[in-house]
Formats: sequence, structure tokens, C-alpha cells
Amino acid sequence: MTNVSIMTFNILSILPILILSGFGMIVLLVDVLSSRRLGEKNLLAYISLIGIILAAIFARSPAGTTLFSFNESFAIDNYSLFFNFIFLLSTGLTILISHSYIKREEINHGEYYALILFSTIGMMLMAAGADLLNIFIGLEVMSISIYILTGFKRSKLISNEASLKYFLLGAFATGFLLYGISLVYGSTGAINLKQIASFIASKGGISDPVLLMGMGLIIIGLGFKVASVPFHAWVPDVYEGAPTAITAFMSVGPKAAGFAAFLRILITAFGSAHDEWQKIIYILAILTMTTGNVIAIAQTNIKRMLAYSSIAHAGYLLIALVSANDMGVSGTLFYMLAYTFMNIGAFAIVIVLSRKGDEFIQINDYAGLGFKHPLLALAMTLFMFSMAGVPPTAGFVGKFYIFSAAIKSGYIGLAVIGVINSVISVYYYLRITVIMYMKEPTREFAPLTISPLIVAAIAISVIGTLHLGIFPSKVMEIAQQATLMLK
Amino acid sequence: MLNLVALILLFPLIGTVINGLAGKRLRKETVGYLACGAIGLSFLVSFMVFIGLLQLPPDERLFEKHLFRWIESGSFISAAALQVDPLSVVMILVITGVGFLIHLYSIGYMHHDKGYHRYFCYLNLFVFSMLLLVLSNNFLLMFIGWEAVGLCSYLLIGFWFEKKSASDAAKKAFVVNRVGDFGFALGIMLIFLTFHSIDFTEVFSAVSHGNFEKGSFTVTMITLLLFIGATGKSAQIPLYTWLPDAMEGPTPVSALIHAATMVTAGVYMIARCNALYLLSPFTMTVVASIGVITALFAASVGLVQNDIKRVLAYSTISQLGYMFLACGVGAFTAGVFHLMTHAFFKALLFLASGSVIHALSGEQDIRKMGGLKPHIPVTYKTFLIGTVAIAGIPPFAGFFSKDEILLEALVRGNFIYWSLGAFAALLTAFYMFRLLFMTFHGECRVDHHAMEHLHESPKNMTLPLVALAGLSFVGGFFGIPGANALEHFLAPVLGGHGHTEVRGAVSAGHHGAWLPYLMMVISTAIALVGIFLAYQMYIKKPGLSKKLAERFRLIHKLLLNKYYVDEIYDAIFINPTKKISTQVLWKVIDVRMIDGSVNGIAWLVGRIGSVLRHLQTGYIRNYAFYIVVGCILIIVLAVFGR
Amino acid sequence: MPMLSLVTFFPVIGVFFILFMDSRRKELVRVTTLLVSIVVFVLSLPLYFNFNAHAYEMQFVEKLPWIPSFGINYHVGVDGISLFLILLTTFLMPISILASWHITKHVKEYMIAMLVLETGMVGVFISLDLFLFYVFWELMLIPMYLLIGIWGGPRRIYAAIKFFLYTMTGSVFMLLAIIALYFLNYRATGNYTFNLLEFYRLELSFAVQFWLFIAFALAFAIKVPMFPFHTWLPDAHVEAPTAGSVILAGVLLKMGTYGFVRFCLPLFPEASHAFIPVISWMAIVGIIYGALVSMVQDDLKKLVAYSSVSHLGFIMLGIFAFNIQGIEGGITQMINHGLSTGALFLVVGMLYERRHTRMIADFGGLTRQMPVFATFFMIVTLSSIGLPGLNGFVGEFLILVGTFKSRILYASIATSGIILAAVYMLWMFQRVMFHEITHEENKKLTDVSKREFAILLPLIIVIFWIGIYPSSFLRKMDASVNHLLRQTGEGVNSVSRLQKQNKQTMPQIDIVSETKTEWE
Amino acid sequence: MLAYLFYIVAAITVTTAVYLIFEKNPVFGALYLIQTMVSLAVLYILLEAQFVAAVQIIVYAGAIMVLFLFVIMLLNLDIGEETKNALPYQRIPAILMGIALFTIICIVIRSKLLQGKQDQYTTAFVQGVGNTKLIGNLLFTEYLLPFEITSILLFVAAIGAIMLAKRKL
Amino acid sequence: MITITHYLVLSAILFTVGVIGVLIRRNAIIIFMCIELMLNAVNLSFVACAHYLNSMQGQLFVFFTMTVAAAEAAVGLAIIVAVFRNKETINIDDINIMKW
Repeated sequence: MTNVSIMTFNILSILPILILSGFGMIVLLVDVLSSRRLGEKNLLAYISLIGIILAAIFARSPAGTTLFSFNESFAIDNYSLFFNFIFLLSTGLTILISHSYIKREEINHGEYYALILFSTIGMMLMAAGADLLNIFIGLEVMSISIYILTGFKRSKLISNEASLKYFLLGAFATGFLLYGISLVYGSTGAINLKQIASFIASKGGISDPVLLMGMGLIIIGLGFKVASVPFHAWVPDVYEGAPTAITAFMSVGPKAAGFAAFLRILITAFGSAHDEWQKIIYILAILTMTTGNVIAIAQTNIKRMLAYSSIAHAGYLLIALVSANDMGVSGTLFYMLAYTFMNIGAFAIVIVLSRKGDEFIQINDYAGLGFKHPLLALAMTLFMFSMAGVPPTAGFVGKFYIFSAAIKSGYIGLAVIGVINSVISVYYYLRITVIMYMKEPTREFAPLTISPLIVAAIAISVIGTLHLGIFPSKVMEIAQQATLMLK
Repeated sequence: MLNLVALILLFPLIGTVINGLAGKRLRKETVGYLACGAIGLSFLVSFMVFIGLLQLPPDERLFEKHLFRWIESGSFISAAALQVDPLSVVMILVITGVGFLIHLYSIGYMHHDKGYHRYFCYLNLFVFSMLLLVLSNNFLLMFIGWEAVGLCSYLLIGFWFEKKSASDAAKKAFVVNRVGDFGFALGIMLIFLTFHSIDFTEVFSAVSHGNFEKGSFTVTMITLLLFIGATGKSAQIPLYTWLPDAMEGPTPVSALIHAATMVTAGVYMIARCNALYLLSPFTMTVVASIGVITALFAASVGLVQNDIKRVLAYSTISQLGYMFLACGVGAFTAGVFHLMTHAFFKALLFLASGSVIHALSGEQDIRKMGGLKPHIPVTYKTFLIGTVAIAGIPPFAGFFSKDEILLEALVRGNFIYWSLGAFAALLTAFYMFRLLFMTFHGECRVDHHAMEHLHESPKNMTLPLVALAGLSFVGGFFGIPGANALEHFLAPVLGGHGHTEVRGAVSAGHHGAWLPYLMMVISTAIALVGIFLAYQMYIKKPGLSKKLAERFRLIHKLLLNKYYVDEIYDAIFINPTKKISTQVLWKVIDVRMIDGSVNGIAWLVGRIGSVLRHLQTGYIRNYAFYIVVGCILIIVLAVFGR
Repeated sequence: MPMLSLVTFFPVIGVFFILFMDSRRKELVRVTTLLVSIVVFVLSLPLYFNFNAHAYEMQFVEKLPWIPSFGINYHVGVDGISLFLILLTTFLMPISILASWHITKHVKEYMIAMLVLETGMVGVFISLDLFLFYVFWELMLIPMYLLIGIWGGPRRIYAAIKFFLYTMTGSVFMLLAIIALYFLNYRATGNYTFNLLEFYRLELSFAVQFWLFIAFALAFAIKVPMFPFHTWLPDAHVEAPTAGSVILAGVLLKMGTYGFVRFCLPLFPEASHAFIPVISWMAIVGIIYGALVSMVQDDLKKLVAYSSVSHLGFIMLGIFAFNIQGIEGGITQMINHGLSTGALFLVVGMLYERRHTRMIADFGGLTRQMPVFATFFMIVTLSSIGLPGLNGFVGEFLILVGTFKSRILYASIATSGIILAAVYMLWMFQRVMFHEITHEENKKLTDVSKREFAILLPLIIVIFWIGIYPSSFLRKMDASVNHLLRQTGEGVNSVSRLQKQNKQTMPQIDIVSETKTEWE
Repeated sequence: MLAYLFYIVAAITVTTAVYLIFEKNPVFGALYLIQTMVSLAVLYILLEAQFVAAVQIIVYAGAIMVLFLFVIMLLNLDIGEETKNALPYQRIPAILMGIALFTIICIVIRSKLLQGKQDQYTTAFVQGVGNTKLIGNLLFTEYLLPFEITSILLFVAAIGAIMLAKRKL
Repeated sequence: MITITHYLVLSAILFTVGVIGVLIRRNAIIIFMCIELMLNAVNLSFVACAHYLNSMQGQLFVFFTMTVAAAEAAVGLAIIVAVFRNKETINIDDINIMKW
């Protein structure tokens, strides 16, 4: 047995994962044990939050530097830590906004929290995975959890349909991803990203068409997860059908995880084949943002609109991916963080304004909100402007970052298309504010019952959006450090 | 004493400010006398300045008073500084003198008007502006005065703003003047570009140092541009159309602004720039030609007009034409001389006509007058003096000045100028006496309603009439051949180019010394012929004019409608502009094309969005199909796209 | 004392006060806002008095690191060019707030928007860091958009969105150009910075200048607005509340012209020279076209809006004359236009408050009822026409002199604009104020109230002041404008060569090879 | 000999796969798929992957497909289930696309292959240790993390299946 | 001699057939089975590559793939059951409330 390599096992490196899975179980246990008596089940949310906070506390490199454990298949570097932070943040925010929502929708089961925590584990694995296997497993853990969460309102046909669509298409795309992985494996003999990279480097670049095809198929698989056109089609339907809190989660966490894996694979493994994949991503970026923005204009349902907007944002992030320089990577990190705040914030407001069985998700239902609930409207306005990329918000700095990256690498055409798109996007984001402030209300606003948790979520989102917009410096520095680790 | 020059400006300004801000609360008498007093004081100071100037040796009669730096930008410097020299002194004396009389007259004339204080505020402002115009020491400051008098003219023409015709006329005056100002402004810029300065002294000294050869293109352009300005302000062809309409204003305003002072600004300006003009023979020809044509043209229109003030207006245009003729042939002194005498008798005529209108409760149509002589004797007498003066009967003021212009036109210009000028003089004598006869002589056509109120004007109105009549009588002696007081006085400004030289040349021989005297005789004869014709047509055979009118119906109609110039302008400039602006620029280019394309793009994007959203069919199989298509494309791109 | 920051952010402090006020106590909110804006104005006065007219360097400079990893600083300062625009902003603000007294709907929100707007506007004029500039530039869009959209007229939504999108469209390209400059500067100096003053020292190839100029110019031209990017303006003006129009015309439009002076000319001198014909012709067309279209409007606000197109054409023409008269005239005219067009909008607003119509045909003969108002209106009209002795003339004439010095043809055509100005303004004035009163409603009109008097009087005073004694303004900007000319002048000699080059080949920007950094 | 076996098994695999996609009855479809999987297991053995082959039959063909059959039965689907066809026009393009995809893959595969790094697990080596043992070793050393995560995955799947399918919670 | 190409072509055929099946079938379960077919094709490819590379990673990957497939099957079938409960059909052409 001498020829079996000694495992480089570092339990600390997966401590956050362990914590989350532990808390996932605890939630389930508490749920079962306390099932009828607890009634409100507030406890579950708090337990989950504690788990997230603990995970966040321990989500750091034990040695303070990059650490590869599990046979170099799991990387604890600033990059994955940053993404871990994004995941935990989005999970935390999602739990905050879920609390009242699931109670109202009567899907208040312990599994809900557990699944969110488990899917976070998947995301963390995707971000930290340094080989294709880990990334794949992480992706599946995340996806399957979310398939279930999407269908969580099981008595609602719309939720079932979303779940089915997401599931079938997701599995279909997984097929492509796997096929890609197998071809990459076949032509390099490795599934570890670094080994792939060194293999490609030893050949002086990619000349093997099989490898290229494998790469292309991986792009498809991950492109599906990040909602890139033409693999985006599931997004609007699923976003619309899923429970709103899960939509918020889905638009942030898995997308971030997808990009985490995307960047790591393309840059770490295929970094020297930049020329080969950049043209694909280039086209995807253009298609994605344009399609997302243009169709979003035609939407009347706010969840659908946010879905298309989410597609568009994926397009912007793909710009950063194309530029593939240090700025692109740190830009992606920053943008994802910013997007987490503003998007979850927006969905939180959608949740606050909706009622059971009467979701009020038509944009026109927001008429007159501006002066009826000024603070909510103000927050929504902030998020909309942030998504549109208007200073001084996080969205602006993020876009600025991404376009900088593109220009730095000389992709001026892409940057131009990007900014044109962001102008188009202004139109539909603006329409929300228009309707909130400039239209007369068409319905009575019932007095809202706002739970403190969701208020906290909105407050965190507002503060985050503004803070990243006005004082982005600290986060930027962290994001920049993160990029040094990738190569 | 010369240092007092700023006071000349200050008094009317104070009058303006007080009447403007507080006039509403003051008693009418206070307002009137305040305004009059301001101008009176101004006149006194002007006179003191005049004395002061006289005490200097002729060659040093130039005084500059720097007030403050106005616009300074790089090398472009325009100070707020005043300049006193013989030319400006003559002007300020005329302005304040005639102005004072007209103010005095206005107290009575405007007594019943609701906007009494407003009127005097404007009138004082006008005097201030006009003084600024003639006292400034650089082109730009002069331009301020130039525009400001235009503004006052606008305000005063539109004084009775509730009358549509009045406000239309006001606007027209301002706009037409602006067209002229366009030239003036460009002229100033070109001067700045050429001379790197816009100070009179610097510009003219640069000229006199002979840096420019005669007839150089730049100077021709400068002078032509300035002349455009002059045609606007002094109502020459083609920009004269505003002046007849300006008669919508109160009559004293017509007297002061549209006869005596403002309209002569163009002449003043050309005289001021004589050094420049003399360098450009071409411009001189243009000036002279425009002048003489205007003189004749306006006179011909004047023949058939029936509105008492309009006749005077056309006569003003015609007389201004004479002044330009004089300037154009190089006889600047003669121009200024005529300017002065014209100020006297035309102010007189207007005020007298105002008195007539006043007497007839606002009636202006001479066909509804006649036989007024016994009812308003003072007015009649003064009007007669004015008419005689303008017709050119010795020894009245107009005779000397007009005769001198005609002489100069012949001597320095050519026979055509002279003959056209002389013919215009004939017409002038004719239509002025036609006016006189139809107003004061013959049968009375006044309707009985107005007849009841017929009365002679009060003292404060007749007094200025008498004073002006006196001036019209003696005014000519300032420039009487032989004494030539005015000529000598103006010589430092209008210099060697004045007509002494010509006189000298004349007397030295080309035509012999007898020529001036012969011309005097001929002029007088022409005037007499005109008067005789008028007498024949309107006193002896009152029906003759109608017969003639029917005989030459076409010409008569043409003249009566002022050659349809207004209509032509409307048809060529105004209506097409409005139409194009509305129908093409606004409705098509702006709304349809530019805005249309902007909205069109927005619409298109939205449309594409609503079309593309249908790709989102909701069918899983479609979505999977997209994935497969994307997959194939990506693989092709990845593998074969190199 | 961080004077500039104080002026910029004091309104935000005010916002915090107002935020905690009961929105039903409208009077309190109004008075507080007014006081805040007056304090800001008073705070801005020392800028004028302590300004050293002999130095072209930025004064009152404050520099703090903001986003050090990008080399972004909070870097503000004032020179002779921006000084007056700041003062104009702080001066117009109390007036606009006073003119908003009649707003009864959502007073608190309105006042907050106004104060935030002030911060944004002042920020634009003082920023010396391009990133900071862009932030303020966009920031000020939001309150303006809300002002138009919430408190505007019947088509307010269309106008607000149009305003926002139009401006945004231009400015995003500017953002790209700013980023490009950032990398170009890095390549040249090895410094990551957005410092404008460092960018000034950058020597760019003509091709790069060409494209960057276009990107910047587009943003500014839309803001100015230059023909043919002007169509947002009439809509925005017509729908905006009075104070919005005043601010829009008074300050926001100046940002475009200011941008040209501050950024386009000194950063891209050669390209700017090469673009003289293009910009000048656009300006000239704007002058004539704006005037002609303005002439035939039947809505007062639209008329004034189109007149702005014409007036700003003059400013642009002056700036692109590239000499001291032209640029000083341009800057003066920026202030003048702010005052006179602002005042015109106020006047129109007063009419609208009384009659709830802006159609010229609904008025006529108002002088009889409102003599004091008529006087104010007349002065403002004349100032807009450019009557000598009032402010408009100084700027306009300097511009024309400047243009005349460089291109006689342009000046000659542009001068005809002053004729047209007289036509449309006086015609409008005549139709509104003169004639008999034809509408019964107009017989009941009251003359200006004390508040309205207080609104207009300061404007009138400044209108006369600039007209009669412009030196107090011109002198302060001399040094800066001269410096600007030195900055741009260096390009002049080589411009003919460059233009020749330009004709041969369309410039191709080569940032790709110039900035491309491989993944290390 | 092995080549013939390969061809025969491959033919069976493809045939059953094609039957699967054209079979109306889902029960038969499932059976075809099971057949495909079993054939694949044979191929795995040809490729000396005994453990995988075993798992293929036990887990895949056995457990998973039984689950499928179970659900099909549970839902009691009739054969006419697919009567509604909203996208009849997609059939031909879909097949063409599939063929195109296949063609492209073939073109790619035909080029050069297997330049990848050769690893140490030669046939001889594997036979020396034993395929299953080797895999087990690797799973608990190098691939411990994914292996453990798989537990979470299955846990999630279990929760999910209960959550979604249980009639009453 | 059976080379890796043979296996890979076979894998490609199976994959393609699976893809076509997803595109043309309307029964959710059959579609899911087609997806399983695709996964099997991939597994074949993994094992073949592993074999010819003398590597174990491929086989391990297949192991994980199968696990994932099992998990997916559980969840996917549960979803289908849930849909069927509410809709009484699993024809995906009927499952089309959300679109555009």
C-alpha cells in the first residue's frame, strides 16, 4: 500500500462546511423534536443564523495563507474565502427574508432552513474546489437542494412547474458538464485544475480539439448555472415560480457559486488558453446582457423582470470573465457582493409587499408606494438605481470595476456594448421608481406586518449597497488580494 | 469744467431711476418737472462743457474721462469712458436742448395719460442712452448707447401697449434695428481684429498714421458693416420700414426720437468714423447712393400719405437720406449741419403736428382736417416756419444745410447725386406744403364732434413750439457760408476732410466762386416750384390731386402702399421663416426626425423585447433545444473557431 | 477649514435635519430648507472673496484618499472657471426653494431632493478626480429625475425618463473614456490615479484623443444640449416644476459646457482643435435652429427651453474659439444664461401659478394688471436678448469677439442669432404682456407678491451688476483661462499636421496593444 | 474475440437506447434503459472496471431504474400520455441537431487522442491490488472530501424526496 | 483492435440519442430517462478514458456520477410526482403556465 498517496487532511479547512452541515442536522432535529409545540418555529431561523455566523467566523484560512488540502483538491485561499463570505451573506439574508415569508405561505418546515444550509455547503465546495470532481459534487449538492427549494410550495402548481423545469434542464445541462469533464479528463489525464494547467502548459497551449470541446462543454454546464444566454431559458420561469425568498437566494448564491467555479476553472486550468475561450465568453457576454436587458423591458411581473435583470447581470459578470485579468477577477468578486446586497434587498421588498395568495408581483401593484411606505420605497429605489449602476451605489462601483477590467484588457467594444446595455437596463429599473413615485395607487395598501428579521435584511442590504458604493475601498482591497491566489 | 461731463449722463439717469422706482407714488407735476429738470440741468452742464471746450485751443479740443473698466478680457478692453470733442458737444447740445423742449412739451401733451411716470422714465432713459451714445469714447460703449436708444424707442413706440399696432410697431422697430446692429457688432469685431483696439482715438490715430492703404478690403468691410448699423438706426433703405410704423408712439416721442435725435445716430456714427470712411471710396459711394435713393424714395412715398405723422416720418427718412448723401460724398460737416437743423425743424414739425392732433382729440388723418389756421394760430405759425425750413426757403435753417449738401454732392460727387437730390428737394417742398395746406387751409373737414373740442394747446406746449421755431429760423446761421462757425468748430474732428477744403478748391477754380451762389438760387427755385405745385393742387384746384391720382392710378396706388415694401418683406423673410420654423424645423426635424428617432430607438428596443420574450415559450423542450443549439455553436467555436 | 466640502455637504446635513421632521409641518420644512440653502450660499461667499485671482492653480484644494487601491481620491478644488458656477449654484438654490413655496404635495421629499441636488451640482463643479466627478455627475441625475417625475406636469413621466436616459446614454461613454484615460495614464507614468491634474500632463496620440474626445463630448453635448441632442430639453423643461426648470436651465445645462472647458479642451487639445469645425457648426446650427423653433412655440416654457438651445450654442461657440475672449465670454455667458433663463422660468412659473396655463395665447395685456411684474419680465427678457448694459450682452459679445478672432465666418453667422433672439423673445413678450386683455380670467390677476419680489429682485440685481461691472467676474477668471489656453495651445501648432494625418486615415484607437496586460 | 463482443454489445446498447427514445410506453422505455445499462456494464468489464460495472448493475440498473419503474407504476400513466404535442415542428430539427452534434463530436474525436498523462494504474498494477480495493483506498484517502460530501448529497435527496412527494407532512 | 475511439464514438452516439430524446419526448419521466442515458454515455467515456490512460480517477468519477444520478433520480421523481399530484399529467407540453 505504499503507492497510495498520503492524504493531506486538514479538518480546519472544511470547518465552515462541517459547521453548516452540523447546523443543518440540528435544525432538522429540532424541527422534529419540537414539531407541534414550537408552532412559530422562530427558533429554526435563529439556529440557522447562528450556524451561518459561526461558519463565517471560521471561514478563514487556518494558516492565514493559501491552503490546499485533500490532495490539493480543496483550496482555502482568499478567493474562496471571499466567495464563502458572499455565500454566507446571501444565505443569511435569505433566511432573514424567509422567516416571515414561509410562515405566510405555510411552508414553514425545518427542511427549508436545512436545505438552504446544505446548498450553501455545495456553493462553498464549488468555490473552494480545486479539482473538477469537487466542483461537480458541490454543484450537485447546491443544485439538488435548490431544485427542492424551488418546488417547496408543493401545493402550488406554479412552484411544481418551476421545480420540474429547473430540474430537467439542470440535469440536462449537468450531462453536458459531465461530458465536458470526461473529455478534459480524457485528453489531459487529470481532473485537478492545477494538473490540467500544467499539462496544457507543458504542451504549450491547447492544440487538442478534444480538450477544446471538453472546455466548451464545461462552459455550457456552468453557463447554465450562471444563466448565460442561450442557457438562460429556465431562469425567468423558475424565478417566477419559486418561492420569492428562494428566488432571491437563487439569483445570488448559485450564481455566485457558478461564477466562482467558472473563474477558477477557466483561469486556473485554462489560463494559458485564454485566447481560445475568451471569444466564446465574449459572445456569451454580449448575448446574455443584451437579451436579458431587452426582454426585461417587456416584463410586467416584478419577479420575472428581476429574473431577466439577473440574466443581464450575469452578462456583465461575463465581461469581467472575458477580460480575465486581476481586475476582472476582483471585479467579479466585488460585483457579486454588491449584487447580493441589492438583489436580495429588492426581493425582500417584494416579499414585504406581498400577501398570501395575493402576491402583488405585478409591477403596477407598486403604484403609489412611494408616499405610502416611504422608507420601503426609498430602499427599493436605492436597489433599483444600484442595479442600474448609478452612483453612489454598490452597483455603480461594481460596473465601474468590470468595465475597467474590460478596458484594461483592451475589450473596448465589449465595454461599449456593456454600457449601452446598462443604459437600456436603466429604463426598466427606472420604471419601478416611476410607478412607485409617479403613479397614483391603484390598490389599497393593507397595513403591512413586517417582521423584524426582514427589516434587518433590508437594512443590511441598504447599508451594504451604500457602503460599497461610497466606501468601497476596503472590500476592493480584499477582493484584490483574493485574485492573487488563482493562478 | 470738462470734468463735469459725467454729470450730463447722471442727471437723466437719476431722473429715470426716481421716476421708474417711485414715479407711481409721486404727483404728476413732480414727475414731469423732475424729468424736465434733469434734462435741463443736463443741458446746462452740456453748455458748460461746450464753453470749457471752447477755451481750449482748437487742436486740443479732445477730452477723455475715464469712469471705470468695463469689459476686459485679454487684449479686448472696453472701458466705460467718455469723450468730449466738438462733434460730441454739438450732439449733446442738440440732444439736451431739443430734448429739454420736448420734455417740457410732454408735460402738457401727456398730462392725461395713465402711464405718465412711465413715460418720463423712458424719456429720461432715452436721453441718457443717447448721450451715452455720443459721449462714449469707444465703439462698444457707443454700442451700448446705440442699443439702449433702440430699447427706449421700443418702449416708447409701444407705450400704448394695449394697441396691437403700437406693440407690433415697437417690436418691428427693435427687430429691424437689431438687423442693423448685427452689422454694427460685426463691424466692431472687425475693428478689434484689425486695430486691436476699439477706442476711437487709437483706431483713428492708427488710420491717420497711414497704416492702411486707401480702399483696402478690411476697411471697406468695416465701414460697410458699420453702415449697415447706420441704415438700421437711421432708417435708410433697406431697413427704413420701422420708422413710419414708429409713429404709433406718442407724438413727442416721434419728435425726439424718431426725428431729432436717435435716428441721426447713424449719421453721427459715420461722421465719427470719417477717418475710416474716407479710406474706402467704395463704401462712400454706397453711403451716398443709399442716401440719395432713400431721400428720393421716401419723398415719393411722402407725396401721397394721409396721416400727418406718417408724412413727417417719410420726410424724416428722406432728410436722413440727405445727411447720408453728405457723408457719402465726404461732406461730413454738411451732414452734421443738416443733422442739427433738421433736429430743430423736424422736432418743431412733429410737436406742432402733435399740437394739431391734440387739438383734434387724436385725429391724425389730414383728409379730416383743413382750415385749422384760425383755430390754432400758434401751432399754425410754428408749423409754417417748420415747413418753410424743411422746404428750403432762405433764410430758414433747412435752406442752408440742404443747399450745402446739394452743393457738395455736385462738387464732390457727381451730377446724378445732385439731380436726384434736387428732385427730392422738389418733392419735399411739394409734400410738405401739401401737408400744410391740407391741414390748415382750405375747407374744414373736421367732424363736428372733434370740432367742439378744438382748442389751442396750453402754454407749456406752445412755448417749446415757439422756441423751436426760433431755432429753425436761426439754426442755419451757424453754418452760413462765409461765417462757417460750425465748420470751424468741427474741423478738429471732421478735420481736413471738412468742406473748407472744398470751398477752397471751389473758389480756387474748377467751377468758379459763383457756383455756391448759383446753387443757392437754384435750390430756392426748386423749393418754390414745389410750393407752387402744392398750392396749385391743394388750394387753387382742390380736385386736381384726385384727377391725377386716377390718371396715374397704378403709381398712386404703389406710392400709397409704400411700394409694398412691408408686404414684400413679409412675403420673403417673415412668413417663410415662420412657416419653415413651424412646419419643417419644429414639426418635422425636431419632433419627427430627432425626437422621432430617439423615441423610435426606445420603441424599437421595447418592441424587440416584446418579440424576443416570446422565445421564452414556457416549453422545457424549447429551452433544451436552445441549449443544444448553443452547445453546437460553442463547440464549433471552440474547436474550429481558431 | 475645508470650505469646499462644507459647501458641498452642508445640504446633506440639512437633509438629515429635515428627514426627522414631521412631514405635515410643511412650513417648517420649507423654512428649514430655505435657511439651509441660504447658509450654503453664505458659506460659498468666502470662496469668492478669498479667491486669488492671480493664480491659475486650483485653490481651496482638499485631497483625501478614497479608494486607494484604484488611486481614487476625494480631491476637490476651485479655479477661476468653476468658481462662478459654484456661486451660481448656491445663489440659485435659495431662489429656487423660495419659488417652490407653492408645492404642497410631498413637501418634505421635495425639499430633500432639492438639497441632494445641490450637493450633486456643487460636487460636479469642484471635483478634480474624474471618478469623483462622475459620481457627482450621475448622482445629481436622481433628484432631478424625481423632481421632474413627481412634481412635474402631465407628461412628467415621459419627460423624466427621457431626461434620465438621454443623459445616462451620454455619460456612460464618458465613463469608459475615463477608465481608458486611467489606463493610458498608468501606461505613461506607472501611476494608478484618476487625478485630473495629472491627466492634464498626459500626452496622448491623436488617435486616442480623437476617440476619447468623442466619448467625453457626447456626454457633454447631450447635457448642454447641443443640436441635435437637445430634444430632451423641451420636454424636461415643460414638465418640470418651476424650481426644477430653474435649476435645470441654470445649473445642469452648464455642466455640459463646463465639462468641455474642464475636460475636453485641456485633456485632448489636439482633438479639440480638430473638432472645432464640427462643434462650431453644431453650435451654429443650434443657435439658429433653436431660435427659429423657439420663435414658433406656443408654450412659454417650451419657448424658453428652445431659446436655451440657442443660447448654449453661443457658449459652445465661444469655448471652441480657443481664445481668451471666447472662453471668458463662454463662462460669463454660462452664468448669464443661468440667471436670465432661470429668471425667465421663474417668471413663467409665476404666470402658471396664477393661471395654470402656459399657452401664450391664453395671456395678453398683462401689463395693465401686473405692472411690477411686467417690469421684471421686461428686464429679464432684455437680459436674455443680450441688451447691452445687462448681463447677457457681456458674455455674448465676448463670445462673438472671440469667435470672430478665430473664424470670421462662424461669428458672422452666429451673430444673426442675436437678431432672432430679439424676434422670438420680444414677440413672446408682446403677446403675453401687451395688447388688450382678451381673457376674462386675466383681469383678476394680481401683481407680484412679496415672496415673488424677493425671488426676482436678487436676480435682477445680479443681471445689472454683471452688465455694468463685469470686471468683478472677468478678472477672477483671467488667470485660469489663460492657463487653460496654454494647456490647449500647445496642441495648436501641431494641429494642422494632425488634421492632415486625420484625413488620410481614420484614427484607430489602439488601447488594446497599449494597455493590454497579460494575466500574470 | 473481444472486438466482436464489443461490437455486439455496442449494437445492443445503441439499439435499446434508440428504442428508448421512440418507445411510447414508459414502462418499456425503462426496461430498454435497463438493458442499455446492463450492456454498458459489460463494456465496463471489457474496460477492466469491475467495480464500476458492478455498481452500474446494482445501483443504476437495479436501484435507480426500479425507482423509475416504481414511479411510473405509481402514477399509472397511460400510453396516450403524450397526445398533446405543442411543438411538432421541433421534432425534425431536434433530430438534425442531434445528428449534427454527433457529427461534430466524431470529427473532434477522430483527430488526435489521448495525449494525456499516463498514470500509474496500469492493468497489471490494478490487477495486483484489485480494482475494488484500489477504488476503496482512493475514496477514503484522496477523495475523502467528495465522498463525504456525497453523504450530504444523498441526505438532501432523501429530505427532498420526502418533502416533495409525501402526501401529507 | 478496439481503440478508445470506438468507445468514445459509442459514448457519443448514446449521448446524442439521449439529447434527441430530451428534445422530442414529452413525458417527463422519459425525458428524465433520456438524461440518465446521457449520464451513462458520459460514464462510458470516463471509464474508457481511465482505461486507456491507466488512471483510476475516471472510475472514481463514475462512482460519484452514479451517486449523483441516484440523488437526482430521487429528487427528480419526487418532483414529477408532485407535479402529477397537482396537474394530473406529466406531459411537459401541458406544464406551461409560466412563459414570456
